[in-house]
Amino acid sequence: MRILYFAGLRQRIGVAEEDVLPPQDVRDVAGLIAWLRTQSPAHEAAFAGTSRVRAAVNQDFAAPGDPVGAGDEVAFFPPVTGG
Amino acid sequence: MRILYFAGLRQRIGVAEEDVLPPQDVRDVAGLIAWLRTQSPAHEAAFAGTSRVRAAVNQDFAAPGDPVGAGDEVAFFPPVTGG
Amino acid sequence: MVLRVRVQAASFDLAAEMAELTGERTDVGAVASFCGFCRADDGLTALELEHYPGMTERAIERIAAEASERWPLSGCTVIHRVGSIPPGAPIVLVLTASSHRVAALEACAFLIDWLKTRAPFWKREVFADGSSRWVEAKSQDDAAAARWEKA
Amino acid sequence: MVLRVRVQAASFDLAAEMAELTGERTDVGAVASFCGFCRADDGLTALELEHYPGMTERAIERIAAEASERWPLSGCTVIHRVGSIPPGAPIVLVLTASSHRVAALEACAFLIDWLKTRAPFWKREVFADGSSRWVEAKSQDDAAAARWEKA
Repeated sequence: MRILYFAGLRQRIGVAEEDVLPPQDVRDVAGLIAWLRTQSPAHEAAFAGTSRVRAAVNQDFAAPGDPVGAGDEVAFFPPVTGG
Repeated sequence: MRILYFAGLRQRIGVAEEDVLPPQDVRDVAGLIAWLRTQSPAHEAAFAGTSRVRAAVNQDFAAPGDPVGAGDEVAFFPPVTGG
Repeated sequence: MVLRVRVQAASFDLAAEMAELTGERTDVGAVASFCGFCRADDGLTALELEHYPGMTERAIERIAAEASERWPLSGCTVIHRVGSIPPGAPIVLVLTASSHRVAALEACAFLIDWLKTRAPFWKREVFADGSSRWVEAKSQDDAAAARWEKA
Repeated sequence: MVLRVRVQAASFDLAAEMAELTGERTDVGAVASFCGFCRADDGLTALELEHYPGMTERAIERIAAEASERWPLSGCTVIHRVGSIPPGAPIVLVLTASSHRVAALEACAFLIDWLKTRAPFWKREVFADGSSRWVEAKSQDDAAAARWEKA
């Protein structure tokens, strides 16, 4: 599974992307976030206050309950500020 | 008193402007219209269906009851269609 | 607010008008524009635009002053053409500049709505056989303008 | 509807984009535009715009498709810049063309409201001393976008 980080989240975690192999019981966006938080203090800090973190699965906005699987591209980022 | 006509009203009356000397009892826009209608069959025809005629006194939109006087510029025209 | 009003036979240059409005300013965050064009409805060959010189400019300046009271605008440009305008050619341009987006967008919509119902212009459709007819005022234009009436 | 979406570092030419949209058509009666500029707020020296390549284009195309379902548009152009943008420079352009004015104006406002809340761009303010800070999403942008939610 490919994970992408953007903006402040990328800065706090220190990488723009990483390939991960979460355990099989990680089945949705919320589960993936919970697991990523255990991967490093930087991850934990970046995802703290998860309510401000937005997610996309395969380039579509995703809700916490949306499923994630092995081949997916999952992105995390703060609320968007374009325009 | 200077009278101006625009668009369809100008075409029906046949002149773009005329100087008139209405009697003293013509004191407002409605009175002026009533008097102008007596001036020629073309005037009568142009003002027939007066509800569609708009007026301006000294270059401001005017209502039937607004006063008109000797030195005024009074314009009559159909509802505007610019933009 | 910097207001520019022009009634002219010539066309206009949108990019130049935009540049005039923003200039070297760094406090303008948003420019909204509306440009109206002549459509070839019913096969017309031109629109003939007539206006009331003097009153037109006064009326547009008033509408712009009203916009500037309602929204924080840094500038506003209104150009309305008169004379003969062929299908595809521009008729009217409204540009509004503000520090913020909603002010620019709403003021632009307001200006064109009120222009259509409160500025003394009249359109005549001219056809290939030389015949012509005056355009009738539309009730939906009155309705659009009425949206902005204060309660 | 003819849709053009571009995400680019370069600036854009408003008049050329308008000409592309109207072309030789004689059925376009109205073109509305919104152009957003970088303001020198708090003395910033640039905005740095980051985006999510791929998803950005998809998101904008979806927003434009939604606009085209809601209003009868003949064309729509969205250009959003990325990279470093100095004060006074344009950031985003939305152009909407329709036979009728209200469709063009409303679709333009809708597009920029949804772009601000549904397209993956992030702005960072950069200051003269080299420091920078991410721009926070604004609740009034969410409110503006929510106006267009269907009941």
